[in-house]
Amino acid sequence: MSPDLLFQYLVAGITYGTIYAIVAIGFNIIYNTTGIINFAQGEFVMLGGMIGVTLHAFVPVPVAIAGAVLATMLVGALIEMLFIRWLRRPSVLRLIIITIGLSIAIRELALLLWGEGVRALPYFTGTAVTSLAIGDVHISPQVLWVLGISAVMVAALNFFFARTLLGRQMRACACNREAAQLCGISAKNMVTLSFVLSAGIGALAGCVISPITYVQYDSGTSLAIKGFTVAILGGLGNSMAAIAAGLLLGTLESFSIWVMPAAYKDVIAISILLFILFVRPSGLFGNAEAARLKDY
Amino acid sequence: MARRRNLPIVVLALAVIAVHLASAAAGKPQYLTQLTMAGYYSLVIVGLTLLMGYTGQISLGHAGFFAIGGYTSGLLTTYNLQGGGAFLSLLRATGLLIAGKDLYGGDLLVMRPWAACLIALAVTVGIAYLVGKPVLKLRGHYLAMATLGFGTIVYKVVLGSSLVGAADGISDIPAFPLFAGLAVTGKSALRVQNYYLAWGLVLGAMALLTNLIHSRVGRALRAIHGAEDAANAMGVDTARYKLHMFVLSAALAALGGVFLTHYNGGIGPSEASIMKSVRYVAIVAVGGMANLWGALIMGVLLNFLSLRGSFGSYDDAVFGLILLAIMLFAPDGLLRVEMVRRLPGLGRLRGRAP
Amino acid sequence: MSLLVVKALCKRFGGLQAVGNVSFTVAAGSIKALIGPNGAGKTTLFNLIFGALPPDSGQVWFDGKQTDGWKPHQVAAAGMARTFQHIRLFPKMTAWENIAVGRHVHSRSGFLASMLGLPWTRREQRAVREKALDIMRFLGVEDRADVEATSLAYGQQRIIELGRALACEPKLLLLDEPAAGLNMRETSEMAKLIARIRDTGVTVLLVEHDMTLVMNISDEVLVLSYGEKIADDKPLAIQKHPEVIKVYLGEDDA
Amino acid sequence: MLRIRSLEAGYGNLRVLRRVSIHVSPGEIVTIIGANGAGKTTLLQTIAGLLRAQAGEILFDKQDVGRHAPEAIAFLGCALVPEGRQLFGPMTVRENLQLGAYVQIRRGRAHEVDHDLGRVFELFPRLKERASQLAGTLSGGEQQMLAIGRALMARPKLIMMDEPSMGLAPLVVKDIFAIIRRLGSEGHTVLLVEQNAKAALRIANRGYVLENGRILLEQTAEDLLANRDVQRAYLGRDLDSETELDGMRR
Repeated sequence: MSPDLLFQYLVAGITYGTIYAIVAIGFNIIYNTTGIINFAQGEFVMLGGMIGVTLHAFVPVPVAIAGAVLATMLVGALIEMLFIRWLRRPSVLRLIIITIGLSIAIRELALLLWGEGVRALPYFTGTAVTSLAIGDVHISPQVLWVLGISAVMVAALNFFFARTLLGRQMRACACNREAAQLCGISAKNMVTLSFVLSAGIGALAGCVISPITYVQYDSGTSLAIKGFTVAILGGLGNSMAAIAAGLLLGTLESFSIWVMPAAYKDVIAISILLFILFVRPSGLFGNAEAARLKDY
Repeated sequence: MARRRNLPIVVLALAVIAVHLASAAAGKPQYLTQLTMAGYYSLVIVGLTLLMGYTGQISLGHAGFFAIGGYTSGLLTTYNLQGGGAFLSLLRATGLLIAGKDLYGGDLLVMRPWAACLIALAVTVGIAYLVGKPVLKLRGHYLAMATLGFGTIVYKVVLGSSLVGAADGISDIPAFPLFAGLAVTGKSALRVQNYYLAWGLVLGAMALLTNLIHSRVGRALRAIHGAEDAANAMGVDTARYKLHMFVLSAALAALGGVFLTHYNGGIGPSEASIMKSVRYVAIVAVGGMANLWGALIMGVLLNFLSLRGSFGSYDDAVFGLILLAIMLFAPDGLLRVEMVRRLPGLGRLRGRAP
Repeated sequence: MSLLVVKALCKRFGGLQAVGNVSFTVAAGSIKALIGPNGAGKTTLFNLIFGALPPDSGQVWFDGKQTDGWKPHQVAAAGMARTFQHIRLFPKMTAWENIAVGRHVHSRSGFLASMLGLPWTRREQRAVREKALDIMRFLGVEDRADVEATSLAYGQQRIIELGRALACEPKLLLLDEPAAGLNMRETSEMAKLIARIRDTGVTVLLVEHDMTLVMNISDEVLVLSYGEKIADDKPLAIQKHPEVIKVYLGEDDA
Repeated sequence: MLRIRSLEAGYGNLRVLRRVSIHVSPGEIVTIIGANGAGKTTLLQTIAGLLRAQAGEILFDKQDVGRHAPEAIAFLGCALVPEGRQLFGPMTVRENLQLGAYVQIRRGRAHEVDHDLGRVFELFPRLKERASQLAGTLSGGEQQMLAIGRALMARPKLIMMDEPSMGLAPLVVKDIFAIIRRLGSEGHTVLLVEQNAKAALRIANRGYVLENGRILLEQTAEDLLANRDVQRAYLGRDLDSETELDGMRR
């Protein structure tokens, strides 16, 4: 394989990996504040893409994206308020099944609304054939959009959690829910906020990636599994490690085409997930000592 | 006491006969076909009920085991071994193979269904053992995701492998002759026999599983569900019991898969899909989790309706919504244990005295 | 003769020394109490002895066998049983069924035999139930046999949990705060019960905060503080031990 | 300030507290002593709203708070320093204190936060030295100080402390009690739950004895210290004179 092709694969891997990382961060935000793995996380990405495409029929791309993100955030809030908030001490099993049920419901609703068609937003700049040449290598400008927007999103999240009062409240809830309540912080509102936030970043990811990967009513599921794999790989709850893990998985997948038929691409990710769960459930970057005290 | 426990089995047997007579009287024998299929799905469901409801271990990958059973048996009874080497002649000498003609008159050498069935069960048990051993160390979300991952791998593999027909699946799977002219097949001439065969299997499974629930092993399993550390401290090898239960439920799923595949004469990747696994979980939940009879009743009802096409194109949506509604409003299931207990004859189902 | 020998047991959690270099023995047929302020490492020590946690270093010898590193079910099979600080009964199971689980190591029906309901497993089943009811009679709670265990009054739940441990017919019984949450009358009954159990030949190691109970029924008392042994002696001597008084019973230093 | 009547509370079908009635007046240090498992922590958690009262009433500042959420109770000015500190471990000391001031910010008094921060740092100079250190890396004593400081940042009318001496070395325990005494002398109202009965009674005005979920005794701290039954049961005196099992407590 030529170095150029190698680079091409690498870029593709990084692009997908970035998206996986964003989905993983969505998982982490909800997991940190609630201890719930939201099995409907992938559906937020799908909804973002779908709503974005639909709105784009009427308004320019940036407005469509903003609308899609806001609408998906609203869905996130509704989901939390209608299905999670009022449950009293639900068991883990119950929460798992509820979020699975939600993901099916959203998917089927999307099928009803948009049909089985494959959609995409237009390329943010240029077209499908436009490319930037770096030496002999050609990259779609959309790749840069994906990387750029993701970087901005991660920076914004960091700022939010580290510097703002609301972000600190969420972190406080994540470290110790009861203590946060004793400080007067409404844990329930923080949970809603975590759903809103992770719906929002999921939707944004869904919009920026749609020109490359397209979006369909059932494209959330596979993204959710990849995102979860990345979240586990980085250590559940650890968003910075999720980025590294995302890039790792994306690149691995991209190069897996060498050794396996493309149909088995998803199998790679899931095998990694299972392997990590078996040998090191605290994740590649997690602290095994601290993890031993946790309940897997 | 033992007689009391056998009463529901007798009631079920009578119900099976009554349904046959009723369908014959109503002139709707096709109902029996769907009921036969629902019976095979019920094998998956009762096994999963024991794993989830009694032992407390979630599995989102049981459609995978069903498919492994069905696909293995289907593949072995259709894959043409003609022209193989020394090993093959050896195999041939054991009588495991059967020669025939394909559609175009070519020579066909395939495995005998009963051998294929046994191999399918063995393969499933082996895989369940290998997967279960590490997976069952996990709990909660981790266990759910790991089993979901396993199910997805099976689905992607059967979907992506041309050996098993990729998206089309395997078709033209031969009948599975058992004894005295009885064969597992969808031919309408054997419809009634197959109906009784399927439900005979379900009855047998129910008899074995109700015995299990009320035994030392059943108590240990329920103890694991309630307080795993305490069960371990009482001398229960929790890892081993969970694994055995996992393997047992996988074997039941595979059994259902093998028989249904031969009954239908084919199998497709949708049998391995995650939605199928979720559907099984939904039915167990509706039945009341730790309620074998509730799961059986709901399993037959919902699968029957689904197979009759009552849910139209909303099939998946129906099961998703059922799951959601049950977990939100009635996490103990629709058929509550208390309700079942109050029914005459079904009382004391949940393990009072042996 | 010592039934249990603990040699230089150590366990750290992160940077925290939970149990540091603790050694002691429990003589067969005796009652030994383990006391110490909150967070002294008593429950951790229990978990190390029972195999619920692996020790970082040190040895546990039980009944002549080295049992450190064993899993709890192996330790249980060797003849040790325990109760828990926070009651760990099996929910959705009746009182007698809870106790019947304690018979696990003394019965042998496996998956296959149980499913087939073979005659010998049915006989074994009946024997298990009889034994469970015997134990309930011994504890004076036989009228509770068919009640769901977790719906019983707190004091009775403690008794059922004790019965479950007794059903193992242990050589050594580990009791983690058996009187926690019991009122005065129940506590004194629990004390008498523990003494009665010892009189049947069972060796007892217990963690307890109730000094009256500890001082009255124990043959020996082991005192832990910050995970380390500071005293191991007869009750009367413990009460006069200066360091014990300082760290545990409260000295004039506040 | 706080008045509780016939309170019953517990977990699930386990009733820990039975008909508990206590009151705390402004400016008092009141202590509740009792053996492990007597229900002391349950009582404080119920007052703070972390546990739902099963019966009875909890009047805080003449408002019935029995059905309030914990955050609403915190907002009214009732702070709990929980057992085991419960700090925000991965956050800095300063961030922990700022979160303690959250109700102040909500009350529209954000401008006072910096002043309060200065006061806490003056009370606990050690915390000032470690302001940008992560709370989880502090020593046990420092963590307890931070937990108290975090509660003070809310400017509570009543500050409840659950076992502040737990797991601390004797010397550090001394410091903590000195600080509680100082808080009392500065006019704070304190409800203190302690296993270390003697130390608690030394700094308190009044005390209750809680046993098996019931209030057995209410006296001034001096009387309780002098009470022979209490001495025997909780202060570690006269233990060697006891031989009879049932003879001890009454």
